[in-house]
Amino acid sequence: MNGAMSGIDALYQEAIKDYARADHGHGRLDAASAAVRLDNPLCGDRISLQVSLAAGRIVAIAHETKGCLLCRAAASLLGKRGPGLDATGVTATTAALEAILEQRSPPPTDWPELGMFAPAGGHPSRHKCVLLPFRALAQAIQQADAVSPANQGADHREH
Amino acid sequence: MNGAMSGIDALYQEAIKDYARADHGHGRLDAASAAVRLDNPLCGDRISLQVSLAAGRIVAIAHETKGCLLCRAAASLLGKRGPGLDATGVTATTAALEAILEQRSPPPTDWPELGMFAPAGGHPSRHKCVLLPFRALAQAIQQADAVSPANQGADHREH
Amino acid sequence: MSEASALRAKFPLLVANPGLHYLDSAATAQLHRSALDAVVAHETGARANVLRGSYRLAEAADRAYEAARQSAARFLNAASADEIVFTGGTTAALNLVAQSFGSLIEPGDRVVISQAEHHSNFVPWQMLRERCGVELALIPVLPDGTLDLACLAQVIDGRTRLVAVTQCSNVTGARTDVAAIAAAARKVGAKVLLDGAQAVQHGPQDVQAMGVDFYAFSGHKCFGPGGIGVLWARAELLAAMPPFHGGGGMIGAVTAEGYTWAEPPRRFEAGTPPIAQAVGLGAALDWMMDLDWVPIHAREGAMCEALIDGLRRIPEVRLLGPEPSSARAPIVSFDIAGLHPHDICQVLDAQGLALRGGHHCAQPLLAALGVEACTRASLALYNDEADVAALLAGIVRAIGVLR
Amino acid sequence: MSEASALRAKFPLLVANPGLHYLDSAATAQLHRSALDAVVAHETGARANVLRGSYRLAEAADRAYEAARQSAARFLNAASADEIVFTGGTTAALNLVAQSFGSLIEPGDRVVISQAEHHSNFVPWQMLRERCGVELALIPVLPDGTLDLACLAQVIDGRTRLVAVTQCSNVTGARTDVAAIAAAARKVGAKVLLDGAQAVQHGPQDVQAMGVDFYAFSGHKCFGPGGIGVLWARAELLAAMPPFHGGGGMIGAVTAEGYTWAEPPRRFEAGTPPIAQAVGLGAALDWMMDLDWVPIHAREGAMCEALIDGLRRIPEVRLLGPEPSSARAPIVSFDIAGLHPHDICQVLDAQGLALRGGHHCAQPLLAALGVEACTRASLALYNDEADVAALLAGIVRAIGVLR
Ligand SMILES: Cc1ncc(COP(=O)(O)O)c(C=O)c1O
Ligand SMILES: Cc1ncc(COP(=O)(O)O)c(C=O)c1O
Repeated sequence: MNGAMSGIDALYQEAIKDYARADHGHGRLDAASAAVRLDNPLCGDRISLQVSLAAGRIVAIAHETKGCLLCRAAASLLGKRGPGLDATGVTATTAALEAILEQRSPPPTDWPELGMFAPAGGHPSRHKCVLLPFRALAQAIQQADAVSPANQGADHREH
Repeated sequence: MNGAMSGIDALYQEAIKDYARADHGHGRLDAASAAVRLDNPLCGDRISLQVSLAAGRIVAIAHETKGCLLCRAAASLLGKRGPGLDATGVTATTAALEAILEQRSPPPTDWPELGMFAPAGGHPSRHKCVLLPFRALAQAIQQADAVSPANQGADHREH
Repeated sequence: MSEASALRAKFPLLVANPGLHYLDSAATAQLHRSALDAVVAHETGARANVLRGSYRLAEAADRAYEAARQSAARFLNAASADEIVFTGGTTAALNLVAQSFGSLIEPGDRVVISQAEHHSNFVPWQMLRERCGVELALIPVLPDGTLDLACLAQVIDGRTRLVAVTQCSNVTGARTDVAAIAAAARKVGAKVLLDGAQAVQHGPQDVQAMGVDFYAFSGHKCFGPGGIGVLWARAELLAAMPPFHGGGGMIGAVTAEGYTWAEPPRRFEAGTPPIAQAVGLGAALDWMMDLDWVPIHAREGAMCEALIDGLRRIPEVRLLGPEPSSARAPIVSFDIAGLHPHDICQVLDAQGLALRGGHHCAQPLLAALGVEACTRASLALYNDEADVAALLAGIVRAIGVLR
Repeated sequence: MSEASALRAKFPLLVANPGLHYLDSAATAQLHRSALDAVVAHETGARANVLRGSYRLAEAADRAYEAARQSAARFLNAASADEIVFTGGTTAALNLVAQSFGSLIEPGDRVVISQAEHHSNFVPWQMLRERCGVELALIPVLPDGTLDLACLAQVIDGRTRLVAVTQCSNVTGARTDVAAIAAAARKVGAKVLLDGAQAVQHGPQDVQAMGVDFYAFSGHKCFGPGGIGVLWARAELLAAMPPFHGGGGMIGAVTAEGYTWAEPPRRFEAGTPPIAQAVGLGAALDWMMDLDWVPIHAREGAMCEALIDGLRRIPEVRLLGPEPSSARAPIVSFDIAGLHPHDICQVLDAQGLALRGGHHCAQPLLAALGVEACTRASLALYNDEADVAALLAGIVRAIGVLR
């Protein structure tokens, strides 16, 4: 079990916990260009995320995230580094994160912080946790871009 | 396979085939005290049976039977030997037949013909075939006895 | 070793019963060793519930279950594994469609089935008719049991929402002209459901090439475990369909007031699914996808033809179903006047021949063919000429015993 | 060898994983060797379809399937094996009742469930409410997760037709006071359904003594295969209920015009059932019926108490569920403020502890308990004190890693 426990220490390295604790970007925006609520129905992670855009570029980001450390760390990282990104940047960063989780490549030089999620690669059931805030952000930007911001692409319908 | 084939010859002994061919009691009654239609939904054997009773005793019996040799032989045996029986006699004969099929006892001395069904004892899926005419007769007598002959105890309802 | 005996060697039950002529694969095909091994390996190495567990055992179970979904998607050439819903079997899959997709059909609109359907593709639609006034129309069969395609344009009318037919009859083996059905349905905007229960044991399928919208099959009919089946449907159909059963795993969230739906395929998989069975099915499908089906089909066809030829030489036998033998999957049913199929099967059994007699859950078809019951021989890849020869000799002997 | 290790020796997965502390039996209990052996023996020795075959293999399959029904009847002390319907699992059994018995309930009449139900005994009734306007009422829970029995007379009113409650909560382990429920239901002429999913792994049940009318459970929760479950219902109820799914085996006869119903239990078993799984379940139940449950219950209770005691000594832990430990099946859920159950389970997993964290398909109950998710340890007869000790140490360590 020792190998497993050192793997765990890597999975829950200080960087992850620091980001989760810091909860960068926590809160709500007064004037958002788009708002998205997403959850992982299978595990209960949930994020409400708002962005405000100018000329297609994120100028402010805020979120309220309930979930595991990995999900919260990912949301916090976006809260810190999200401003300044445009749609292309979000897509590229998400792709880079997916590549890291699938153990296909190291983090890009401009986003070294993504490397803290590399140990989650060995735990497929946790990939969704890490990716949830990124998926929410991608949806929010898409929504802000869309002519009609009505459809939030919610995961399921009320009944 | 030789043992199995000699078992088969016993199962389909001449007595069975003779009774099935003879089809004693085939037909319908002009004035029946009761009529029952029964089938084995799982195998498709089917019997329409009528009895006419006097003082609780069968005076005439008629049936139309579709099914395997065992079922038809059993119906034919009842067509021949049924008249004269009362409710108690039918119950006793059916019980004797069940005992033979379950290989618990030899045929009663007053119904030696039941012995021809003994080889079916080793084939549980065929017991229902042999018993169907007996079950139909039992229901018919019950029906004739009942004050209201409406409920035929049919196996299923139309839809 | 012949190809057939090499194949037989992979089926534990056939190995354990060398004298057995198993000719009832249309009812249940025997279990391939890889499927059995996969079930045992899963139960002894990765057994856990697949819903929401994050420990390693649960992750392994989840992975195995989803890999089986991938296998099923490849077996059917589905566009995505998300189009694969695991069910308890073909019957459950057909009931799912009748209930869920059926609830989207307006009273007075039409569902078309054929007279050749198995009860499992008959009764669910009769139940739908009772429930909500959908009209049920039948494509009639010709005297040889094939669908009367001349009627298609008339039966599949403008109000038709779904045409649900079998790919092969389980009684006559008759193959459905799927292209003709799909074209007639497309013309009026109706969807097509194919009951693949009798097709899957004869190789992988291509639902996209066939141009159908729903496809159902059972694991036990294609060398996999029982208690597992597959419903495939186009993603946009599944997305629009309401849940079938309620329970764990198919919801987004539940409160006292109501519940939300999970995305397909999970929306349709309420409760703990048959996990080990799905894994076993995946192994059976993987094995099938690795086979070269050209020689197998040739052999199946040759056996079927030899059987039909031999039966034709027995004067008492009346053959059911289409000619030539290439018009059918290797299933041959017949009637012998005056003899009941159960008696015939009993005498055949005593000679080591496992066949089924009766109405084969297709009473409307048998009524059209003018019989109440019949005896059926169905051939699979592990059968050989010796099985056919034994059957022909056995039938002659059965006539002798029973007459 | 301790009793627990003697028992563990009968579970292949546990034997293969000696370092594993399996504490997720409430999700899926491990498979007993006798059940696995029975599945393998059936698939390799008696595999055939059970519907209508008369050859020896088919008779053997039929016999094995019906023997499993007898085992289930004895396990539940049912009046007759004809009261046993095989289903795909608890969820399928509950949907069967909600749909079939539910169709006999008039709009405006009431079905009562509790706030402690698993989604599988929640959503089917919400679906029934949507379908036909049945009123759905909830027995609330007290802060410890037990049912608020003081409300019974009010909630179970004169229009109540069915009270459907769990026998033990899958989150808190809280045992339902079945006698109180049955008495309240009897007073107004309502039927009682018991969801036994969490009870059956703790020994045979007596449905007649409990005075209930329906009982549902899953094979995979009581050391049997997945993909199989049981619905028991009183014969007169089954006799009055319409079919659930349509298909082969559940009919009397089918014509183009309509169909007739087979007698129970077959009326409710459309299609080829999960035969080998039923046989495996029968073997598991036979094994359970041979055990002496008095010492097992004592051991399960002692472990549960030790676990609760240990958890109470960890200041960060908030325990959910009733006290004393005898008020619950050996299931213990807890919350650690600021830590997410998935992270906790991940760290526990690294220490060989298999636990599940989340909402456990019981969101309404968790809402009542004031948590969104929790971590659950569930104990079965193969667990021992070492599992409890490892868990307590593991939790302390998890807090260290995650804080
Ligand atoms: C109390 C309760 N009811 C119902 C179920 C559903 O059982 P299954 O998933 O086997 O259908 C479960 C299992 O998770 C349960 O714990
Ligand atoms: C054509 C056809 N459809 C449906 C079924 C039903 O399959 P299952 O009994 O596996 O649900 C069968 C099998 O008997 C079949 O042959």
